[in-house]
Amino acid sequence: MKSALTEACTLKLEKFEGPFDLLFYLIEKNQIDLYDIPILEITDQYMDYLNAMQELDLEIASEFLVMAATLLHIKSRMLLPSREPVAEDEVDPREELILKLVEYKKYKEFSQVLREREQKWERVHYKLPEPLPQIETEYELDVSPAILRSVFADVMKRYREKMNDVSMKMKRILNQEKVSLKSKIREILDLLGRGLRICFSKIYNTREKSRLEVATGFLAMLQVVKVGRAEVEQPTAFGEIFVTPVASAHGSENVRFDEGE
Amino acid sequence: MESIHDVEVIIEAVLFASGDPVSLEKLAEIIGHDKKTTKSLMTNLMYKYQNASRGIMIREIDNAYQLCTKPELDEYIIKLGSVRKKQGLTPAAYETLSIIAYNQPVTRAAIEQIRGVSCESVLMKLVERNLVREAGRDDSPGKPKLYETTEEFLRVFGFSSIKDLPALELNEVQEVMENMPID
Amino acid sequence: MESIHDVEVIIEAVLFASGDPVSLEKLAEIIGHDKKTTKSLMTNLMYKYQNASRGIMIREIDNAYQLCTKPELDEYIIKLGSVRKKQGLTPAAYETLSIIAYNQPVTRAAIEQIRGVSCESVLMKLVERNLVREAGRDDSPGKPKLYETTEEFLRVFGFSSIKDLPALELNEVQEVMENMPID
Repeated sequence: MKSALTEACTLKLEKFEGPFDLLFYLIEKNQIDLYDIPILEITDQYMDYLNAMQELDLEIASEFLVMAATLLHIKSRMLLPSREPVAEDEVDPREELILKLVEYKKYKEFSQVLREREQKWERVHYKLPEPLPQIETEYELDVSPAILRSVFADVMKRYREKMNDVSMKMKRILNQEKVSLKSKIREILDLLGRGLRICFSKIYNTREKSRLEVATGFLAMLQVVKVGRAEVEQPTAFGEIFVTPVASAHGSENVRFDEGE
Repeated sequence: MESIHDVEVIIEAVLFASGDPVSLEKLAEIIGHDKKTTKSLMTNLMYKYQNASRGIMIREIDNAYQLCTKPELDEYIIKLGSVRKKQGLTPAAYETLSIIAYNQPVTRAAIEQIRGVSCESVLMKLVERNLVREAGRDDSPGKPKLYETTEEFLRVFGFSSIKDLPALELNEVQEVMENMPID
Repeated sequence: MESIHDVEVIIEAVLFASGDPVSLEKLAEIIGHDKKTTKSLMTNLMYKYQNASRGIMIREIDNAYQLCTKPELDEYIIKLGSVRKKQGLTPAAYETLSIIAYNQPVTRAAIEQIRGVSCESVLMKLVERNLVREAGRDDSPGKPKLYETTEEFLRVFGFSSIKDLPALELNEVQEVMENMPID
């Protein structure tokens, strides 16, 4: 069976986007009120289309078949003679379908809006960007008063601790570094024992040694000269002091010195 | 500080030189005003261009501004001889795009539910054309991908932002319920 | 045929869309006038752009016309290509700045005594960035330079005056007083 409608629309068949699209087409074609679909007619017409598609050997997407089943189901429910008066809360079997169709209709209509807008806006033209100078980076200071404050508090705390530390150290040095005269005499004797001539400023100078150490070294030297283990020579006033060993029968280790404090 | 007049001159020059859209932030920074002032200044300026005897106008796209020619002058610009690429979308693509536009971010399953057909390949084409992009994943089981429209979508269809979409009658469903015939 | 008005609108759109110079011949063809009429029309239009509050102007190059931005707006256009980045201070700079802020005016020696390290280069950078400046010389031997914070320092940190500096806790203040180096 082939209706005129079917034939007229055969060409359009493959263009339907889906079962809703086809249903919509039928609804509009028949000028049907969406909210009161004559389900019998629509179902028949829908089936006609599917038949036509089959005749044309078009592959019918499963979605179309699902819709066909739905339509047939609704149709059968509506054909059932109702024995009792319609209950208030009885749901129209078409309701779910109608809700879906209404939802679909919104987007279908908006599709048309999109198409029109696209047509308008594809007629505007843009301009290529001008060649801009190389990207420059501007730096903006990101600072916080709170950090400034806490950094200052920290640095002062550290400073205080350091100062305490330094004064402690100073005390320790002053108390502990009792440069012993004995150790200095031993140092000088060791050097002299190797038969070396000593430049005083080479071993005790204020750049490398503390003043205390240099002074003690000087005393030690005098002591060594005093006991006759060395001779001192200073060619020029304020000039270099040379200390030369004096050969002795005594072993250096046995020599006793007065240890001045 | 410049007068309003001068600021409009600066904006024209900057938008012209850019060619591409310039963000509201950047414009505000350049003219030395806050974003709110700049925004109202731009709205005013857009109106002025639209209504003046001008061949160009300002478009707002996603909080950025761009100069373009007025659509009605297209016929003259075509005569310049630049080639136009135009590949229309399929009806399925428009439908899918409509659904995404109003429901973004949305899963493919949700789109298919509304359209009643599969739309995997349509979706892929829309992504390819940069009208739609992936937007993370849904929390539902299987963590399906979500889709949303892009800036290119706004540009192609002349919307300044997604908020600009014409309102669909939300009451329609309710209306349907009320209009349901009682047989 | 369009009114002169419309022709000017068309020309603006065409020159804008082209970007490149458009020859007199092409323009004449597009607006449907002869070359002579078009030429005088263009001369008139160039004058109008030059004198109107416009950011762009028309330039004639070898019997062709091109839109471009007015040269005096260059400074704004350059900003298009600039990126603004937030940059913090180094810990050394913060320390030095904080010492100066809370003790100004102060000598470099005093800062170095507190920080325990040399801070010549840090100090130079702070002066360069206009956060700190020289403030005369101290009376102590050698007449060392004194340093203080600048108005830029106030602006950047959001203080209205130096009195605005966040107060230290009382015990901290005491510590500071006790530990200030005496030069």
